[in-house]
Amino acid sequence: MTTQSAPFRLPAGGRLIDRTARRDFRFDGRQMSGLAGDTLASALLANGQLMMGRSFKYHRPRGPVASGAEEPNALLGLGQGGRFEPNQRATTTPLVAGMVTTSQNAWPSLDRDIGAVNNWLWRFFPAGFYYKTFMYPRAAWKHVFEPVIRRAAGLGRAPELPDPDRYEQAYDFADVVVVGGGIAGLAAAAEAAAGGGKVVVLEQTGHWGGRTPVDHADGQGRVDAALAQLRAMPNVTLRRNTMAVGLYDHGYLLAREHLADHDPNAGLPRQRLWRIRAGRVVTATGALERPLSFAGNDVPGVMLASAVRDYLVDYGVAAGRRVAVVTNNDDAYRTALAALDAGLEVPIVIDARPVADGPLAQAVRARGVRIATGSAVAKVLGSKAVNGLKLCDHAGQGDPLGVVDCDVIAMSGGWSPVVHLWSHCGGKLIWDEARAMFAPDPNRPPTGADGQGNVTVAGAASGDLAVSGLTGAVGESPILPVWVMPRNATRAARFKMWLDYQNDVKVSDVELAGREGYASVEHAKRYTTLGMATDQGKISNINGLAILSDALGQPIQATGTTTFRPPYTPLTLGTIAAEARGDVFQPLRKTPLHGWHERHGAHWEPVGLWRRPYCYPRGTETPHAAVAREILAVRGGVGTLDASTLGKILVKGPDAGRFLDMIYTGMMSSLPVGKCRYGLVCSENGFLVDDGVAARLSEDSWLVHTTTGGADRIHAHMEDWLQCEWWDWRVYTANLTEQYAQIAVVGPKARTVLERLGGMDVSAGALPFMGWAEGRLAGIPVRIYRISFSGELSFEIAAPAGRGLELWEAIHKTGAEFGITPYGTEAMHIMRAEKGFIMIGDETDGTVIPQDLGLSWAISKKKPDYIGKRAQERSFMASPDRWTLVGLESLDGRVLPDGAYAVADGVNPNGQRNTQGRVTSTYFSPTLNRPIAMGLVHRGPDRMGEELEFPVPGGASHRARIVDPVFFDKEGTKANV
Amino acid sequence: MLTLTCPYCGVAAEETELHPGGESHLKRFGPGSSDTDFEAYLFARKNPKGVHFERWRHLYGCGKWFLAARDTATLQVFGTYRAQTPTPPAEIVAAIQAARPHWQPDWDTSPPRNAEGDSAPGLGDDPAPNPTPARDSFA
Amino acid sequence: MSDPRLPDTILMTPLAQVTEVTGLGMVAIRADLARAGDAIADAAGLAIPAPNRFVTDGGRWLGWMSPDELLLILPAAEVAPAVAALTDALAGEHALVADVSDMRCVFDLSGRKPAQALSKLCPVDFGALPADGLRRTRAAQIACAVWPQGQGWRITAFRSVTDYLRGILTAAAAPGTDLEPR
Amino acid sequence: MSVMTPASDATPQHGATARRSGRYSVFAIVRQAMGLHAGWGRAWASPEPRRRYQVVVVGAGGHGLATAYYLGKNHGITDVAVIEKGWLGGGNTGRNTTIIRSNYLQDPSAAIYDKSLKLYETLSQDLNYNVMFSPRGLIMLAQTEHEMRGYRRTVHANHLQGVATRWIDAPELKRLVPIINIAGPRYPVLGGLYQERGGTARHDAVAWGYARACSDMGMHIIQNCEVTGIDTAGGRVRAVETGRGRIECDKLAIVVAGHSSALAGMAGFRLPIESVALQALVSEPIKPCLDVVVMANTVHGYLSQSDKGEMVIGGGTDGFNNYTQRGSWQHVEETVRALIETFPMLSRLKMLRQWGGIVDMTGDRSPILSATPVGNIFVNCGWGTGGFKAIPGSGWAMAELVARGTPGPLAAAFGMDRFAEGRFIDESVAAGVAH
Repeated sequence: MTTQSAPFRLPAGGRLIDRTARRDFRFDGRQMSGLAGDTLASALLANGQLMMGRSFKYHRPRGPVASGAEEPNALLGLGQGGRFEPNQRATTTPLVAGMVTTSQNAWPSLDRDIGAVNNWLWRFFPAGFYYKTFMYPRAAWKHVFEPVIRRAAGLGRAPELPDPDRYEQAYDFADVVVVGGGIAGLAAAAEAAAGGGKVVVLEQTGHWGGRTPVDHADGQGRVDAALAQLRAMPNVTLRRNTMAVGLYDHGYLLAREHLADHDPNAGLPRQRLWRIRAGRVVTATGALERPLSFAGNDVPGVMLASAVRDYLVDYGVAAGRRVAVVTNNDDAYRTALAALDAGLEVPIVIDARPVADGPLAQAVRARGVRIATGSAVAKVLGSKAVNGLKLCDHAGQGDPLGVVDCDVIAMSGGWSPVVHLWSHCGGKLIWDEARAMFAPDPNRPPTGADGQGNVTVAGAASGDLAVSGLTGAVGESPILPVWVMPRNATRAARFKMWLDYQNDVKVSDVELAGREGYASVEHAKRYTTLGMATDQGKISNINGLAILSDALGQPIQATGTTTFRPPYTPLTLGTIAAEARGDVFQPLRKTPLHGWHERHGAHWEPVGLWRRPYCYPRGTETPHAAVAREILAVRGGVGTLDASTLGKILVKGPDAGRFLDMIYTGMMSSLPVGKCRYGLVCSENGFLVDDGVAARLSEDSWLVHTTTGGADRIHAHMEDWLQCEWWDWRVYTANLTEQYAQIAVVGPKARTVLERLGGMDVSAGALPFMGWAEGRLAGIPVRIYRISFSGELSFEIAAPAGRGLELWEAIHKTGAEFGITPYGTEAMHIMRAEKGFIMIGDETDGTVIPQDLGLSWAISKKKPDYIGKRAQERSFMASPDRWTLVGLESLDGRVLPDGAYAVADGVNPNGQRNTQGRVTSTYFSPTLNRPIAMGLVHRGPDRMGEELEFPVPGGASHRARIVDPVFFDKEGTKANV
Repeated sequence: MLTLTCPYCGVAAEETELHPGGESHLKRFGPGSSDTDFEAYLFARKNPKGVHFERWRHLYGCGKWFLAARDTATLQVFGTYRAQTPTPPAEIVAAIQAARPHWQPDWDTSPPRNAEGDSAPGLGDDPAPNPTPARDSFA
Repeated sequence: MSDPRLPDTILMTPLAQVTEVTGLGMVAIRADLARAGDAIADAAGLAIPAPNRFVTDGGRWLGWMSPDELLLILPAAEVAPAVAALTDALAGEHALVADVSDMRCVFDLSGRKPAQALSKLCPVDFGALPADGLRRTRAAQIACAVWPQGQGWRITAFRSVTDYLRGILTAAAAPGTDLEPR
Repeated sequence: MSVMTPASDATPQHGATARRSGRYSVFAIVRQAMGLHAGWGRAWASPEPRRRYQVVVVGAGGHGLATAYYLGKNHGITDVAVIEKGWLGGGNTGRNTTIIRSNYLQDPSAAIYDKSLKLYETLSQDLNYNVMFSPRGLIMLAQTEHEMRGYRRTVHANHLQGVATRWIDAPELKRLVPIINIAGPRYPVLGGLYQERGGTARHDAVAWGYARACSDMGMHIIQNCEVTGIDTAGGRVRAVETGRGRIECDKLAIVVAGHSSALAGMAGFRLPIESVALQALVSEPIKPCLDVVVMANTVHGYLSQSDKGEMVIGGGTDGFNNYTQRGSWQHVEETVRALIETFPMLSRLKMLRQWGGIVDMTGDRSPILSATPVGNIFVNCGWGTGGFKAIPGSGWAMAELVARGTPGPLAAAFGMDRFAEGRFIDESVAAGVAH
């Protein structure tokens, strides 16, 4: 294997790299070589790869403009297979040996991209042009224009495979969280920690100190001293590679820690999401440098002055050999000095200010560099790389005064404090005219649960770029705000001045938005897409809103900023989901018999978080056939159902009867001890929400059963009313759902099986229908309820959950000679439908009241009140015109379609076909060997024998006759034996 | 992600441990009440942008319902108190007014009548409410 | 990352051993603790714990679950007599005593850093929990209760989510996932 | 379309005014390109408010602007001001996930949403503004037996309502959505409810297009104009007090999702509404991989890919009253894990931005289009999490209500009186929500 040399790696320097540790990687199929400590961007630059991508809209050549999280251009596809990840920011991705990277949004190649044809048509693609065209003919948008636009947009390619990596989350609690491990953050942490509280410092990169070691000769020493002080404090946690993602209500701070990003061999989770509850947050997030808006400011090789400096100092990488500096402030002179120190040429410093006499400028001048004050860049020469620039007067329109030969242009338009976290949760900003920046307004901070400010700002993030008192910075001359360069640039030039590099938004676009009345900063952003790219406008927003303000003739404060939204930099979705994948995506609730069902081939049905057997197919049997077999086995012999998921709530106390009379529509207080009664639960809104059987256990205690989905819901409903309305009633509830395994033994042979099991008298005399008894079956303590949801002789047996499997297996062993058959939810559904029993969720849908279901018998007429009673007195609910439960008999032997509607004559005023009923449950009954169905029909019970028509899409209508909903054993003789 | 302190167990619970329950201090209207009263009880909500009294349940904790006074625009929490409280207690009112000097209660704040207790809002129309609400039953 | 070596505090062994505990008896008690506390204490053989605390004598454990609810954990064999004793002691009192031995799962976390594993799942500042502190909370997507047990921690949740709880605890304790800065 | 004559006391006809912002077309762009686009006029005017209008619409979101537009277009009423406390389209119109569908179960819902969908189909041409309506199709996944039965019922209902939807089985669904994980593991996809005419549109453009059309009809759109009071006398509205002075009106339409209760309070009545935050997020843009809108109700999340390439993801609502318009966190976690379970390839995409919008929730989660206890005040609110798709139909029906004083067939079922009557329009029954 051969590797290219790294022609742009300087012979010396690079405080973050290890020159002894080579790291090979690939870019667009080419083998390259970097060093440990490199970022992908520094490694690519070292290899002379300046061009790293294409822009979103015009597919213009793009190189890195920054060196950190604000980078809009250098986005790569990273990794392969399941670990492929699009839009990876090269400037913040540490180089790992063996990385495979690809450029994006270019075809067939980065160098020759067909899409760049858009670039030649720029004149026809101003901001928002798509709102003004592509409208005719109407179908063309869907079939022609949109597909073309979609293909052209989108940056990186979509991942295709599941992600093999793991992610995790963790909670933390701190009195103070300092965001930013620069010199200001370290100082703020020391100050906060002196008070003794728990302090956590988060630094997004792998290195402490921020810009200080780059920008100040004694910087590293100061940082080391500050770190030493903090490391000696037991109440301080210093966490690197951890980016504060966003700040949420009540001091909830999210942060992402890289654990083994891009290093699948580490055997660790890739990233960890911290959820930190912070008493106070200090944002020491520093500031970001702004570009200058001059024509051609997007050509690869035009970079932020600080980035040029970073690559030199941190990585020993030169982006070029001749570095022209363009600035409106003193800081950029540090880049000139760094370039000179690195042995590069600095042909010129172009300073828009009329005078440049600060110490930094003097130092540069002293080294023989030409400083052109009051000057500007008229135009950048070159397309895929900088070949030079045309110089002009800043005060003019851009008439060139000469050409400067250079291959890098280091620009600085001043600095913007990083105010994202401050703003996420409501902190306000003020425009500082003198320093030309939006800075946090200390009088309007984000507030916490106590209403007090819970965020403070330190260092450059507050607008104090010199971090006064800490860095010992040399004095700097004031900045001259420059939003367009030169000041009176021509209209044509403004079409070449990029604000948002990734989304191709130019000065002319923002001006057009203002002119067309998209005057709110949010309108302008959305109309032009300024700041909506993956960098979220970190370097473009301030320039953009300054241009907009200028176009509108209003001060920048009046324009304001767009809203800052989390996350600060894009956050991997896998990190958000973290552990909740695969087996633990959601809790899977399992009954004590779950394993048995699994071993016996259960075909599962999700019911809430439970998984219940739908049926138990044997061999190659279809589920449909299995269900029929199960039903016939039950009706003809005996079957078992795992009913453990049913809710079981103990309600106890002197007022328990009175309370249950309010919860249920029927009378529960009059239920004799030892008996069971069916009950209905309504919401206060009148709708039927649950049903089940209550058993009176003693004078003051009832055990009520709910539906599977109702267990937690009805328990919560009870506690709500007890605690918030009838708090003086003496009632305790306990949700004992999971204490018991509950097994229904059903069928004509059920009693025989239990008798063979032995231990209890289960005769009709000892344990009559709707009675219950306690005892031991097969030596296992049980409570048996004589209740039936199938119309068969039925015993529901509750045993301690820990002995449920033992009981189930004993029943099956004993019942084997009778062909005992486990049955699932579908057989249960069908058997109850054969009996005309309603099912919550089938006959009810949240709009149905008990009166609709022929259940008036379960509503006490004697009671003055129950929850839902008042609601049911409302005119629409009390109307005789409601749809009411009936049986439906198919006229042609076909099973009625589930959910089909019965039509009535005519159409309603909206042109919809009038309807008069619908199918709520429909099955082929194996017992009766014919279709059965139930439905809700307008005045249904009054219309027995009438025929209804159920049209279906694309087929012949079904017809059915209104009949009694009880299809099987109308007299109820089978259950009550 | 709110944090509210449960007044029963004293735990400062985060939102994911809690279950919100809407406006508090509703007076229940049952059978015999007018359509207007019933509709108002069940549906018409104050929904203010500002000080709001609301119900929360410490679902993943002690299971108790409690009440909170909270600003819906700033999310400031003025205090939490037990659900068995007919109207917001004086200290909650004071905490609100310390932060919102112009805010005034919209309920009758005159001292409660020392009568049979049948006027206690929240008890509704149920027959024979207990004259001494068992608020002290929670240790 | 740029520094491939993990700090010495971080080891490639699990943060905690996750062990399911079976065979415990549990009794739920609901009553007015102010009024019936002495009777309960006598019957349970343990003092009534302060809110969010538990008391234990090594054999039995009594935890404060809510202002009117206690949980008694004891050897399974002692459940029936304990239920009877409590029921007797609370006769005439408005109270609820129920054998709930079968409705929960219990796991012990022991080993290097069990609290760190819990810190990945529960929104709780475990460092601030006293040695006899009991916290009912959430572990990822389920309800649970957690308290110090021996040198480690004990966690209980509903029986139906035993496998889920085991799964998330094991993942949270994965080797090399120490929470220390690296 | 029925065009009503303006009321006799109305100001002179404004409706015939020609487009003041110039007609948009590819030819206009080419023409303007020669002059470097210096010649484009304002999309909408920015007038000072007059003392009086026939109709004042409060709220320049999609619904308010559409109300004004159809007042002019269908009823000839152009003496209209639309007043907005912030920037037009800045509420939920600018914060939603842009889904358009009409596969509703209940007749009144299907009627108004399908009217809306039909209006969307020609909206770009009607407004001469490309709202990028993209009928790419919409699928609601069925992942439980219960959900499957609910959607089959919806297909039947839609058939009789004239709304074309159909049930598709899992293999067909997989063909339409190649990135989906049909097999589960937790909730295998059993099939889906497919509406081919459903899709998305560019949300901002809908507001802008209506604003431009209203402005071209001579209506006034007045931004940065907060209503501070409503003046009524004799049980009828007289004027609104605003930050820019008092504005008199014959009729007042309140169309301010998220702040409906506050405006109702100013007029002296209460609404059955609570304001809660709805969460949404987008990923970074990637090349096209999802050509359909997918809604997964069992696991709670929905997803589409914008023309820019971003995955647009809708999540849940916070359960408490909230006016902050900020994103919260736990629902984002729920939504993202649900969608990664359903679309495993999403795991390595990155969330670019999250936000919250304040939505109105009514007692039955269906909207209110209604007269109010105060004469000549009408409300349009309560669209909950589904307002964007309703904009044209809602505006159409609201304009009819305001112009005539009584609801037409589209609005008839959505009166406020339904809560007192117990006549709910509950769509959650179709959404697979377990009861």
